[in-house]
Amino acid sequence: MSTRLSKGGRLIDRARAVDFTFNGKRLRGFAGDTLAASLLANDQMLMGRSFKYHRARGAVASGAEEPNALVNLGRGAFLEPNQRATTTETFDGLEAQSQNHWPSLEMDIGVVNNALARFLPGGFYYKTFIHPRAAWKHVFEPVIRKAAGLGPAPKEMDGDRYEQAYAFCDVLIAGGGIAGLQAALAAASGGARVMVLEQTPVWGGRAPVDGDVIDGMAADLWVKKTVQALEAMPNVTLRTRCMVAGVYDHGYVLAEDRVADHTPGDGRPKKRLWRIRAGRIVAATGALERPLSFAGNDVPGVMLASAVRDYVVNWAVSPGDRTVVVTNNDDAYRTAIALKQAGLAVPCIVDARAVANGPLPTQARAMGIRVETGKGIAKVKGTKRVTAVTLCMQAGEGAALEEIACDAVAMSGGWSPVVHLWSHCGGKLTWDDTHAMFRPDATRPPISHDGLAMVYPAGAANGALKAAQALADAALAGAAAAGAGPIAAAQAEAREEAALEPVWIMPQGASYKLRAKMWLDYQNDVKVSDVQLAAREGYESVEHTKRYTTLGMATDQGKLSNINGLAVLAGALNTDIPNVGTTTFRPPYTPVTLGALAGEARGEIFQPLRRSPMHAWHEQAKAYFEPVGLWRRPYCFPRGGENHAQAVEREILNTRQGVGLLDASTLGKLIVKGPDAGRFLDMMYTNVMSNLGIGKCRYGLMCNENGFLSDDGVVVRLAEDTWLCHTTTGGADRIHAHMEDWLQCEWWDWQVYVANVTEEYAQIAVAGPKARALLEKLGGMDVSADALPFMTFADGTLGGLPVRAYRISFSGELSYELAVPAGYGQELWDKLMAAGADLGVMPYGTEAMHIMRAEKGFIMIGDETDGTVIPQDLNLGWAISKKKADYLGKRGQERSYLASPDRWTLAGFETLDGSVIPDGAYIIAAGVNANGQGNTQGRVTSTYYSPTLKKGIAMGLIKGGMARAGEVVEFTKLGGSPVKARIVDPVFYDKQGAKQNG
Amino acid sequence: MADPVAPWGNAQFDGFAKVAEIGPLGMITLRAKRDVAGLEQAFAALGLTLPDPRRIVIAGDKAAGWMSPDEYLLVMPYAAVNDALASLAASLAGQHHLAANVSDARAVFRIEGDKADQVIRKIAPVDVDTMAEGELRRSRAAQVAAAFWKDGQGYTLVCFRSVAGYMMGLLSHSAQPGSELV
Amino acid sequence: MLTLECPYCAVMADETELSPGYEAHLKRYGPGSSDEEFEAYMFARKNPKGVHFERWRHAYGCGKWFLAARDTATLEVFGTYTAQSAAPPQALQDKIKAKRPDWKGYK
Amino acid sequence: MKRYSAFALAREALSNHMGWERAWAAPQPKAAYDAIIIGAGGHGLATAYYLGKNFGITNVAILEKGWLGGGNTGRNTTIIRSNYLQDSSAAIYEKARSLYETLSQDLNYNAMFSPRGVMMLAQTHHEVRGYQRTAHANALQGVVTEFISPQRVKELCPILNIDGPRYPVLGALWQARGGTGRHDAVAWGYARACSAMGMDIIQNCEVKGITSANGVVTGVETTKGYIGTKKIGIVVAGHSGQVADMAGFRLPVEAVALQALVSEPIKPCMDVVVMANTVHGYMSQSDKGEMVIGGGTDGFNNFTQRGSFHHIEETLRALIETFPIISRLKMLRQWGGIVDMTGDRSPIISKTPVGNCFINCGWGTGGFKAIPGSGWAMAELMAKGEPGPLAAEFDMWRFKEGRFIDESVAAGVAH
Repeated sequence: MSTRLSKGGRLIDRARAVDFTFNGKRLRGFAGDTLAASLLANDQMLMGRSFKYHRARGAVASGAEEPNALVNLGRGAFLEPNQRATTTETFDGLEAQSQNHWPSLEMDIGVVNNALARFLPGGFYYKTFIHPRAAWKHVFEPVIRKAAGLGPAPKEMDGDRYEQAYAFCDVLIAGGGIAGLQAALAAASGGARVMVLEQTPVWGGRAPVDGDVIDGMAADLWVKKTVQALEAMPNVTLRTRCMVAGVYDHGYVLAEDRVADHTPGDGRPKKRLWRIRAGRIVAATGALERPLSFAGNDVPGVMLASAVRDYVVNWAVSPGDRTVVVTNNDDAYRTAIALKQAGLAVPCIVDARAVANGPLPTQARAMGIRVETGKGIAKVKGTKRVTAVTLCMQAGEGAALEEIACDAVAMSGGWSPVVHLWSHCGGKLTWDDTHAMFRPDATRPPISHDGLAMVYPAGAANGALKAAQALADAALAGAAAAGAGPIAAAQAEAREEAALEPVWIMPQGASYKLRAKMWLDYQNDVKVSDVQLAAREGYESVEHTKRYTTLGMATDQGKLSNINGLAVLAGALNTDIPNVGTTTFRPPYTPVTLGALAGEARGEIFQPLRRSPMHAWHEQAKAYFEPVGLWRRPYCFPRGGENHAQAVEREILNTRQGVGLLDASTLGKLIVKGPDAGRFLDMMYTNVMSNLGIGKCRYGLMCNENGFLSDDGVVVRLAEDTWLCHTTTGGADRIHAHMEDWLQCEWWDWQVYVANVTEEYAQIAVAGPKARALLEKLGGMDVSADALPFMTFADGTLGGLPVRAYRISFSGELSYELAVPAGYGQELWDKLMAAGADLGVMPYGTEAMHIMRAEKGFIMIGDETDGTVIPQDLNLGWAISKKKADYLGKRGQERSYLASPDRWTLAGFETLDGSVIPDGAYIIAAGVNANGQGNTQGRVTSTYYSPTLKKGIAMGLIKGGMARAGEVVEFTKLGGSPVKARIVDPVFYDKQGAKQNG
Repeated sequence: MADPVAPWGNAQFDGFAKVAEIGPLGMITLRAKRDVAGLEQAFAALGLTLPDPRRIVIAGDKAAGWMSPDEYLLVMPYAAVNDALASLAASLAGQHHLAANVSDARAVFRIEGDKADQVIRKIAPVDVDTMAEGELRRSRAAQVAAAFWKDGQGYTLVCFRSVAGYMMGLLSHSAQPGSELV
Repeated sequence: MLTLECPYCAVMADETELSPGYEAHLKRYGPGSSDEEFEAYMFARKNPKGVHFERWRHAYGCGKWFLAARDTATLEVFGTYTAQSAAPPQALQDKIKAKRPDWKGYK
Repeated sequence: MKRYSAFALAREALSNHMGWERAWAAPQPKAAYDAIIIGAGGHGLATAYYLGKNFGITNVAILEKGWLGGGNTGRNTTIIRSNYLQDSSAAIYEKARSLYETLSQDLNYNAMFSPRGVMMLAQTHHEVRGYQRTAHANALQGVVTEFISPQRVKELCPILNIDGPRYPVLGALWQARGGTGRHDAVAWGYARACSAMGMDIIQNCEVKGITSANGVVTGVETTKGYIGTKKIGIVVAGHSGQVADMAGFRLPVEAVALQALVSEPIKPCMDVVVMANTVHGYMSQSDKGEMVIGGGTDGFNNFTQRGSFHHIEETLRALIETFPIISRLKMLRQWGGIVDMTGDRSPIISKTPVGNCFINCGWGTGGFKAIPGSGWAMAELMAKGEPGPLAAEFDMWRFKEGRFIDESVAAGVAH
């Protein structure tokens, strides 16, 4: 059984017990535990089920590389699936549930897949479920989906909050082991700004567990002193629980800070995403131990040798009473020695190498541990827990020599540097034959914006696996990254270790039956036999093998399986490992919470909500809003029990018969000034603006260089050298940028300045036959037809407020648009509402505005235009200067397709029965095209029920346009027969313009 | 005529830093090239000094900030703007320039306290540690444009009026007690 | 996540403070040009896998457009200069030529 | 070619799966072919397949710089739909979608086409009108779509937050027979079928030059030597400009990075594909249980297959707002692909200024869903030397004429 030892545990505080539950069972651990340590201390070896075969699984590792021990944490708004028990800190009240099983962890029906495993080799689903056709979607896929998927989906909105922060440094050091700390000392010595991030809660990495001695002291002590020294340096920042997730171009580093992951409910953000711009990055990310591939290497109780050592030394947890160690290197002997020193039984060390007589094996033998060389494990016995192993000759085919009873197996296949951060931006790797590992190729680093190396690997991450070399390597890397002079590295006592011997399959000549039980990717259930099958079938590229078998695609992203899988593939292809290459390392290093990536942007601050100066009033008036870009504009102001359509109808009738107010503040307002401003505007607009009289207004059209209509609005001449250009709501920033683009990049010798004053003014349209009466009630300036005729403006005061009044109309009514400094917008609105009470003034929204302009035949950017329409299509030729040699879009409009007489052009439409043409309807033409699609000859662009005219009205584009006036055409109707409509003049209301001009 | 309304009602939030909407302040955007004749005198006439690139020069209740090679931000009491515009027009008469009142187009916030910098660090991709004395930085505050500078025990931040509510929410979230950057 | 130095305000600007503008040094063809010239101006792009001259705007900063020489395969930035430049500065061209001997020039 | 089936699987299981053949051969190039396809991605392989199947042209080599299916075919979000607005787009995407319906049977390889339904959310009134327009167009085009209510949206996708508050769902364009497929399997299935027809798929063979005589192609220089050919099809998304340059012409194309990510797998919670264009994000759940999430494109030329991270953040903000339950899931992996963007964001399937040299490129962010239709149309173009109706509008000269195929159709926001 696994249990808590009575002594030891460098990371736990035995004085602080923590209570938690696992599958509802109340258990107790200690502060400093990981959840995996706590579970093992409670003899809970079984922690989960595998993805495909639902095999029983326990923790195989002790850190971020863990593929098996995934649990659901918390519940409700705090449920978090797929949490690694090996990196979850145990806290009081923690609730964990195992996952991917039904009905229970101990008794999982899904395990039937395991019995059928021989029928379900890698990629089996590509070869079957092909017939009958409908069965994939309706039968097979649902079954597969249900069986897959690990943890359950949360059902509630996240109860935690997140945030992000930026940081800058000269050198970012990823990893707080001895290499990272040494590199930090070196980098910081010259004054560089250094940031050191460690993913676990503790500094020091593996060295303290391995019993290294540095500068004459125990590694623990050296780490403590070094951290203190770094903390004392003002140019160094240290963070634990902060995982460097990814390295991006130009030194951008993403790190996930688990601020309150282990202290839920304390009011702090659960996580903080650091967005760091680092000059250089030191990847001191250590190395990961590789499993060995022997039959049954996934049975709960089989663990990495280093993990066994961690559990014993760090948390005083014994994974088993009797642990067999199996290895191809000397390092694993440390585990045997640690177990023995903890008073536990090690029946045998099984060493695949022919000879093992370095200092560590010698020490192990001296402690009385039996060492079997040249041997391997043929098979692990047990299903939910190891019960025994059978030994065999490593060079043989797996014939059992002996069975050894045990309840744990500690395995070591050697170590692989963690090269992820080196590789994220394209750093290349080289194969190190001596240690059988890929390590960074210093000659081909990822580069930064300046073309120089961006990442410096250090220590074990650079292949310097032993403490002495790691420290020396890290001191160099840290100094180089900072561009600082060298410092003396700390000295670690070197202990000789013999070379490892690569062992990719145990035993070497294992039968198919054994190979089909050797797990490479634990979570995804990929076995040696699957990779070999892929190779036989021609999936020879490592990417093909990965994708075909799903090797390395689980939540650990192949941290344990990559190299072993590559080696098996190389073997199957009869080539060398470096020829096979590796798959691409992609961020993040370990999975990052999506909420942290979204940061603070939730709820109210999900996106900036742009508010007009009268927004609060609209809210109080219970306006129904519609999003327009980042603004929200009142669509209508329902009263009493009105629905939206009724409110819109009332607003229109009231405006047409009395007076209405529209908040038009969102319209863009750009001041264009300078000696060349007129010339510039003549290029920007299709019509001439340079000859506009001071005090006058003119409607203008803007096209992009392709010739398509992109914006429109009223242009006002304020002074000899100054114009004010109104744009659409969406156009304000876009057109401002467009103007700056041309002024800065093409006509930079023209003397023109543009200022965007959109938000300086609140703008209120006062429209309707009683509009003038309303303004006159406010008093101040002369707003009579003579003083302020249509398409002019004047500055003055109204109700004591400074206003600029424009006589322009988008409704077809007598209309004034009043601009007032935004800080007085609400006051003006209030005064208009109060003064207009007896005139029946009402606010109207965007939908009423849309319908009124459609009644009047005014086009709307975004309705009549869609990015493919030119002004000529909209019968706006009158607004296109024929005199001008050039304007933006002129050349584009001369191209054959845009100049074609066959283009669809604007017309009005009225249904024969008065109904409303459906939104989006097309005008049907006879026959079908070469692809069998029904032919069309036009489409509707605006279609409404007109409350003014009491019938459906529409505008649209049709081939032939107004030349076909009077003709009846058919519009599509979804789920119904076509709608017949007559082509008519698009100006449905006040054709002579008597009202707006009055 | 009542006083103008501040975009977000002079809201305040007390977190690990104190956040407050101030103003309205008078603000003028001035577009002019640095070599325009009379520019220094135009500033002087307003009691201001022409700022160096990326700097803001504060003089009592007025300030002048460099916004781009041909743009300055002049800050002053709200009521002083019209006179200042007239003064600029006189000083720069005949010179190519553009001066516009943008007092109502902006929202202004103060972030105060010894941890005020942490609020900035959460929202702007700016290396606060290397900001020079008197530096005005135009950048991004989460999803919107902003300009800010250090002034006494805190920062002054300017953004567009329409996003004042967003900015208040963002600053408050960033200054939440318990979310100090440690 | 690029960083580019704005030549106007000398800020090492984060990519999120910038807006991109694609190929630089295009010659505008207006009325009077041939269809081929206009097409080339609007659409034909060098799109090199290597040294690329491109436009950027310091949109969240000073608002100015500037030009950059950048390697599209390595993302190395050789330099930035103002948009009011008919050609890349000679010093920049020399620097690129030194780093990329096979480079055929900006035209 | 041994056929795949459940029976074959059972039979092979009894012999420890030792009897399976190679899915495709690994030949050395011959001296010459009737046609060479450059690029063994989905589009290139599909072109070769339909050259053989529809036109009996099987003396074909498909040359691949890296590993087959290793470009955008193997790194997209696998969405299949045809609810396009413009006729020519709808025609080719619907052709593709209908071929996907039977692709597994056609290729005898399970490409896992899952017609689970695709919905495009309308979250503004402007979008409502836009999608209604598409629904009308689709009705005439023979593409089965409908505009559905918010209530129906919620029924089809219960984890969707339809109530906003920021962008309440006002409806959706729903294509019930849209869905997803298994991207790798599409490439592998075509490759296996091409190989079975005797075509040579030559991996790790980079084209270094294109030779021609009298303005007509004669062959290609490759890292495996010179190979003669009568016709060339260039189908190399992301590197189209580079290969076109070898042939001596320039394309209206820019290469940018498009990003995607997946979450850790969770139990099934989403049975449809949802695209939310107002907030810019789309998501589906893979058969493995991962939430598959599409991000945006960068705005700068890039050949690194890495995008800029802020796009991922923008996408996730949008999707957490749309699907609040995903906030506590974790991003497992993110990546980028290099896509060709044309001047109108629509593809090019075209003759070129060089004789018997044909190009298929510019699929931008929408290539996977088009693979069978694109291959079908390209094969017709290569076999006949002239485009058929599917490819007719996608010629590379349309930009000169201003004859755009523009699917974005949203110039600006309303007043």
